[in-house]
Amino acid sequence: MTVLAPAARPQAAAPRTKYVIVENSPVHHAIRAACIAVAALGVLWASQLAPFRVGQFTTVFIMAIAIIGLNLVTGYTGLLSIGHSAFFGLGAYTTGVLIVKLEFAPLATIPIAMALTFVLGLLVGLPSLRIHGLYLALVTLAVAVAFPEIVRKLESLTGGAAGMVVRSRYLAPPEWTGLVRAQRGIWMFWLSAFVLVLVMILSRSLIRSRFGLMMRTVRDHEIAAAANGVGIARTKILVFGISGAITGLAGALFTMYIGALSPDGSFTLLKAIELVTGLVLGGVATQLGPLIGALAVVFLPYYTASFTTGPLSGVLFGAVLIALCFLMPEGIAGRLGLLIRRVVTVVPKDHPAPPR
Amino acid sequence: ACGSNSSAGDDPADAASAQKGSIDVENCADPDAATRKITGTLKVGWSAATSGPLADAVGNVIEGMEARFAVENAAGGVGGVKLAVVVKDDAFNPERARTNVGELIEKEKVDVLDTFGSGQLDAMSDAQNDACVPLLFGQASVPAYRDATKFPWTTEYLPSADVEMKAVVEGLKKKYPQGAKVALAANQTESGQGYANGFKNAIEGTNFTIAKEAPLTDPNTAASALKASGAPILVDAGVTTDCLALTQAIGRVGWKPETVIQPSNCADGATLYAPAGAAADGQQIMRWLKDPADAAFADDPAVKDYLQKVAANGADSPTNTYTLNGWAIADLMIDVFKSAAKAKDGLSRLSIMEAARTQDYQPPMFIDGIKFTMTQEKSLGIQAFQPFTWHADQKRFLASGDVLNAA
Amino acid sequence: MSLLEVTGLRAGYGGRDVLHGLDMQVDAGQVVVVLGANGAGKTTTMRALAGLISHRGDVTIDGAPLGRRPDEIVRQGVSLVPQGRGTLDISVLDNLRVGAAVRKDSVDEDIERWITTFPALGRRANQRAGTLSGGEQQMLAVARALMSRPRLLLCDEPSLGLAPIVVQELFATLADINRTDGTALLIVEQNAELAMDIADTVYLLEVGTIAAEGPVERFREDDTVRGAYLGY
Amino acid sequence: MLDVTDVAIHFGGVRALDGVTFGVEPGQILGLIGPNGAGKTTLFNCITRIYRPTAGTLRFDGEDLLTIAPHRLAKKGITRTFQNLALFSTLSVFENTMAGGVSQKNRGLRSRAWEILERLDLVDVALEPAAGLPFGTLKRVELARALMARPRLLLLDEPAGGLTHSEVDDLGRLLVSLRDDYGFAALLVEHHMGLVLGISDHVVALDFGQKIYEGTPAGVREDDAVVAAYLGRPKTGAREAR
Amino acid sequence: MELFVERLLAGLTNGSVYALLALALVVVYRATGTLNFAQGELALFTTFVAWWLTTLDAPVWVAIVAALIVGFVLGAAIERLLIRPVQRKNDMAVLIVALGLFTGLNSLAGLLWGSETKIMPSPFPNGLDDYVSVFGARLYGDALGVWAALIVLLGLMTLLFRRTRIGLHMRAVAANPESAALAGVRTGRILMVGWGLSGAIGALAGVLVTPLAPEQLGLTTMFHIFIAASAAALFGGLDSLPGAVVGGLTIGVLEALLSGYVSFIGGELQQTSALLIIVAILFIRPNGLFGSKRTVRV
Ligand SMILES: Nc1ncnc2c1ncn2[C@@H]1O[C@H](COP(=O)(O)OP(=O)(O)OP(=O)(O)O)[C@@H](O)[C@H]1O
Ligand SMILES: Nc1ncnc2c1ncn2[C@@H]1O[C@H](COP(=O)(O)OP(=O)(O)OP(=O)(O)O)[C@@H](O)[C@H]1O
Ligand SMILES: [Mg+2]
Ligand SMILES: [Mg+2]
Repeated sequence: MTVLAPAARPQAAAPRTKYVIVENSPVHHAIRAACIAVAALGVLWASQLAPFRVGQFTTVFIMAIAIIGLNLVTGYTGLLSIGHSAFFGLGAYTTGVLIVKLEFAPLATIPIAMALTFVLGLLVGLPSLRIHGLYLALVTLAVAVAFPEIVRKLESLTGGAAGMVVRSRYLAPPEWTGLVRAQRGIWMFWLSAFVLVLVMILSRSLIRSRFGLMMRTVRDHEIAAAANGVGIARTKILVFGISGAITGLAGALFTMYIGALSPDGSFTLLKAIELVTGLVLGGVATQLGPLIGALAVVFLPYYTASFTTGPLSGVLFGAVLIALCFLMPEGIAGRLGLLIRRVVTVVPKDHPAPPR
Repeated sequence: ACGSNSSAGDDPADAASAQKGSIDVENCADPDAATRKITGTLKVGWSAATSGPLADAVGNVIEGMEARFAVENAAGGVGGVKLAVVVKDDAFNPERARTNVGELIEKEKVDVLDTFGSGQLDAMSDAQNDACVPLLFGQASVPAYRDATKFPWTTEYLPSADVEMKAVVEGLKKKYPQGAKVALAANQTESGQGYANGFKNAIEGTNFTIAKEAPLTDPNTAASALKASGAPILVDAGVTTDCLALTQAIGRVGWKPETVIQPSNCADGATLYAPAGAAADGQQIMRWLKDPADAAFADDPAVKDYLQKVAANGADSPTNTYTLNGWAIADLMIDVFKSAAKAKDGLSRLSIMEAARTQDYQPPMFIDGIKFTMTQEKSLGIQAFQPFTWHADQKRFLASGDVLNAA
Repeated sequence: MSLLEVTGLRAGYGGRDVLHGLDMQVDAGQVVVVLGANGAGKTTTMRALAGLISHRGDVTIDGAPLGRRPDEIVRQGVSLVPQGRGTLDISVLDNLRVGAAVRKDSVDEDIERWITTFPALGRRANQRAGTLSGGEQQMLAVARALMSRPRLLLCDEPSLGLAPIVVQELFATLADINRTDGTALLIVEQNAELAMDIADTVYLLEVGTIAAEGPVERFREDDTVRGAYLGY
Repeated sequence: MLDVTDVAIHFGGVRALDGVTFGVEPGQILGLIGPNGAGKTTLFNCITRIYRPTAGTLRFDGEDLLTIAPHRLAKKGITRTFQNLALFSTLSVFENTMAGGVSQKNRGLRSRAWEILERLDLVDVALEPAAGLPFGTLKRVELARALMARPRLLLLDEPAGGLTHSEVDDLGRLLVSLRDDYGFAALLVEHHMGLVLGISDHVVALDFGQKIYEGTPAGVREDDAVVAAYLGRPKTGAREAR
Repeated sequence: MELFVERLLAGLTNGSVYALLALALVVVYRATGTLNFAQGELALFTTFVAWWLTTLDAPVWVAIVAALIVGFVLGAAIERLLIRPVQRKNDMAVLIVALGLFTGLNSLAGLLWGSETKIMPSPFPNGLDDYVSVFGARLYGDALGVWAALIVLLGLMTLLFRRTRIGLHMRAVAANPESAALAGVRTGRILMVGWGLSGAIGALAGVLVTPLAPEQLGLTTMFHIFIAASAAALFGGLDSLPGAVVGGLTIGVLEALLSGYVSFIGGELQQTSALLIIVAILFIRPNGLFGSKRTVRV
């Protein structure tokens, strides 16, 4: 018989992708710069729209920040949370109460709102030491259910069930901006956009840091993560804290934007579900997913409602959600990522032998 | 709605502007627009939940309003200006209401706004006051908006819970001159708490005491607890869905309080009382609207007129309370528009708001002797009620006293 | 006509083919061994034949086209012992009962048979399979596949993780069912020596194609095969 | 370096380990063999604190392992591979390897990861997600990950599973040279006798949770207990290789 | 005493309501390994169907049987058409499909039958006089009926999973659909039957529950019940049938007693406190009271 070819390991199969880009090479930088430019143009364009559209985009940015917070816990660490409405609400109410009761300048409330939501995050993360999976989701659900009830109970502080109105004069742009009170809309737009960019950068560097790697190992395999030196408990608790603080930050901005808080309006379980919906539609564990998801949860119901009236809009909305999951089960950004990765590979600079 | 401690007001600038007695347009985003004469069509923009659990209620209110506007338009409109309604769904979500108010003002260029629910009103009020677009007869009863100095461009339709409860206590005083113990069932939402607090305020200084207060989260538990208090009076500080549930719950624990007071938003006898059978017998309620379904009003000319016209103009449940409310609100609006049209500069947002601030009018569908009253400083709205009692055997309400004025 | 006829089999993952057109045959009662290096596509072949991934090309069982879903294929008499842990996290006995899902007759006798063959399973009869040791799970996977009394048994590295004594036992058992029940075997096995002992034919798979095929004896004599797979 | 003393653990009625005692010297490769279900993996799990033994002590450099939090073991120098793969399936091979180094100082970690990947011939697949790679490759990824923490004691649970004969031989040579270069001790669980007996310095055999043999590799085949419980009697001489 | 018994009975009745729906959740979970977030709205929809039939003068029992059938068919169809194609690709997306169903079914009910509250007649005697006295507290026929239905259902489901072939196959599919298919289990059919069964149980829960529910039959009726039922299912241990029942009853009784006796909690923190107690218990038993521990072996 013929002599067989040496049965060594197969050669690395034909080049997997069409293009290979070396990380931080000029090409890579150029592509990145182009993307940033397009995004910046998009924001500029949005800022020129009618004020209510500007307001809508402000909501999108705020929701995107909230979803980025959720993404850290649910997307990158694999802990399903249906309690992020509570972080959003605590951030919002902290800002509201500080402005109304203690006459804080709105921006000055942000650190306090973040600190409180960070602590709440640590507390919610605590059970994750022992409780896993859907059982942990139940814990977060408890927090979501508890939040409006507690707000109602603390009537003297929060205004109880009647809610709390922060009049617009408290929310005027700070003087240094040179904007006047009537320009509150555009101020909140730029403020939210700015914070969103900051948070996106922050989340990106977090994910790429050693801690981010730990988060992802915890998600993929807890036992193996521990065996490699990842403190599971510490990681989960800290992630919940950071995530809570980011979603709380979104809540603080929300108060500044909307000026009216009510426990049954924006901070119920339904808000938590909205955040999860945004995350999954946008793309779990992706950098752009939260923004895309926020666009979806703000604009989809808006357009389904303007398309038809009454209950039919709800039917339509449900149908669109399902259709999106059919078309893109990985979420929009997830699907985009897959497509891009099929064409392009980004190779780290220190790769000894870059695949062609 | 008491206990709302919104920061509304305490702004010297706002207070000063209202002192002149008329409304100031200098702070408006676009003062010219506020005084520009309205011609052609006057648009009333709604942000309300046309989807979700409240869809039917909201839909009926709007149908009632549209029917009334259609009648007016057929008669030539308000001084030639036709009335139209624009609706945006907010799914009972304040953020959506916030967007809607902007879109209605900027894109739809509405002249007047309206909404359903206090959370949405809260989310809209600042924007709408800044833009100087009147929000008239909002379907809410948040005390903050009663103060014209703080929210000059906002008025509410629903009677304040304080006022209603005052009327309730007036009635109770007649029945129990010595005072009595009261069992209070309170819903945990904004309107439930409003009633509960309103009742507590109203019995201050009287001999009525609250023997037990129980939350309506679970009506059965509430019924057991309240029954144990042994109070002869049960006050339901609830929302529409609580009325029947509480009635059935007390029936099932075998409790028959001497007096049961239901809130005025439980006005629909057929759906909220009749199904409970004997358990609902003798329950009391405060009303301000004539009941088009009831034989007692069969000969009332206003009711006849209403029944004849409302269905003819597209509202498919004429006897529904929400339809009726929508019609009555439209009546009130038309009255406002008519007086505004008589103003020096004619029909404008400003003249509408000024007219609304001095309104004193009884829509035909209000029970005789009950008016909608406004003053420059205070939105009083509905201040009087007539007590009615449910008769289970006849399946209808019968008046059980004269109109009580709580002013 | 062969029991299993494979012509031009292509299959892969996410739009990328791993198998580039395989031709294979297994006759009734025959034992066929597939050899191949790490990553050659052996598991992919088995998964395609068991219906776990979709394939292109013609595959027939007794002349009838191969079913599309795994359970259809089991009904056609083809069972797979998957690579790695293929057990269900229910009790050991329940695993065996589920293995007989396509059968209508009594199964107690078979359960008895495999528990005696693999005493370790008997000792753990009511334990959840998820807590078994790796080797115990592997035995269970083999036993479960046999519970359906297949005409063709596909084994993807059945000896993985088994102690030498059990491996000998296993191959003796496989030879036995082949002999007494006439079950045809298609075995992917790194433990080539033992597998070739009971095999009639060998296929050598390389990067998704058949590099060589022939009777066992020819392969035993090939130096490359000996170096790579037999170790002498 | 590692002292296992009278370690016992049971799950319900199952005595998975029943008073096992032995030690590992620095730089030694100790082969741990035994029939399926003998308790080998369970012993690994006790050492890495996935299970807590019901009795007995485990000491590493004299320090009681049971007082150390499981995730500190990597920093102490104990890492392992898993019998049935416990990789981070959505991460790339490179990231999986990097994850092995989270207990280490950041400096030079990336270049170390590349070095190990080169050494294990994994550079070609470094950017591929772990899910979807062939079984044998993944076994090497586990090894790469375990090496990142500069282990002093490496626990290898059936590293040769799924490899062809020549690949097993390569692996054996690789392990020995890695041990020589990095200077770790290894506890090797493997059913591939050629590998175990070929590279171990010392062998321990377990059966039903008890030690039935401890001694030289050469002695294993002569030991009746081990042969009866584990090796069996090959029918033909040709199978001697296994 | 009377007050205590009244509260206890009220709690038990609410609890059996939660338990019924929790059983439906457990059945889906045991048969398919997923948590059905649309379970509540599915039950709502079928209850609307039953109600609608009663308005067409169908006898209550006929309406209920029809609702069960619709529930089964709907559940099975949803699995086949909406869940399965997505589940194969992404588990997380299933959650969103369920949420889409949640909104869609709710709105569809609103579209077909309006958002006004309906009154669903009870199949059991529930007149004001249809009670027996227990230590002075009244125990009504419809409450007894729900209890009985719960016990019967628990028995039937336990038999199904323990004794029948289809039950065995359901457990196999839930444990690992791929391996089950390799063993020859018709996984597709099992998944459909599992979802269908839970749809039918949900429908039963709906028609029995709504006559007792404070809000009767409205678009929001099932939401709170669903939340409580999922808490109950988890508390009992997601894969345990008796667990779901014990969980449901515990939550019902806790809610009733806490809000009745602990004045600080009052009614305002009723749900919160019940859930917090459950979370505290999960700390001690992280897989629920009766849930089986899933050991991941490495
Ligand atoms: N789920 C998957 N997704 C993507 N690619 C895959 C997947 N499974 C296998 N592959 C690819 O298919 C090729 C063949 O893999 P396969 O598992 O069939 O090899 P094998 O011959 O069984 O190897 P081993 O001896 O390691 O088990 C490999 O290149 C592998 O990367
Ligand atoms: N968590 C557990 N629950 C119940 N039994 C267990 C558990 N872990 C291990 N066992 C039992 O302990 C025994 C030893 O298992 P272990 O995995 O250590 O065996 P092993 O020696 O590694 O075998 P193999 O060579 O097959 O991998 C087995 O019989 C197994 O069933
Ligand atoms: Mg393979
Ligand atoms: Mg093992």
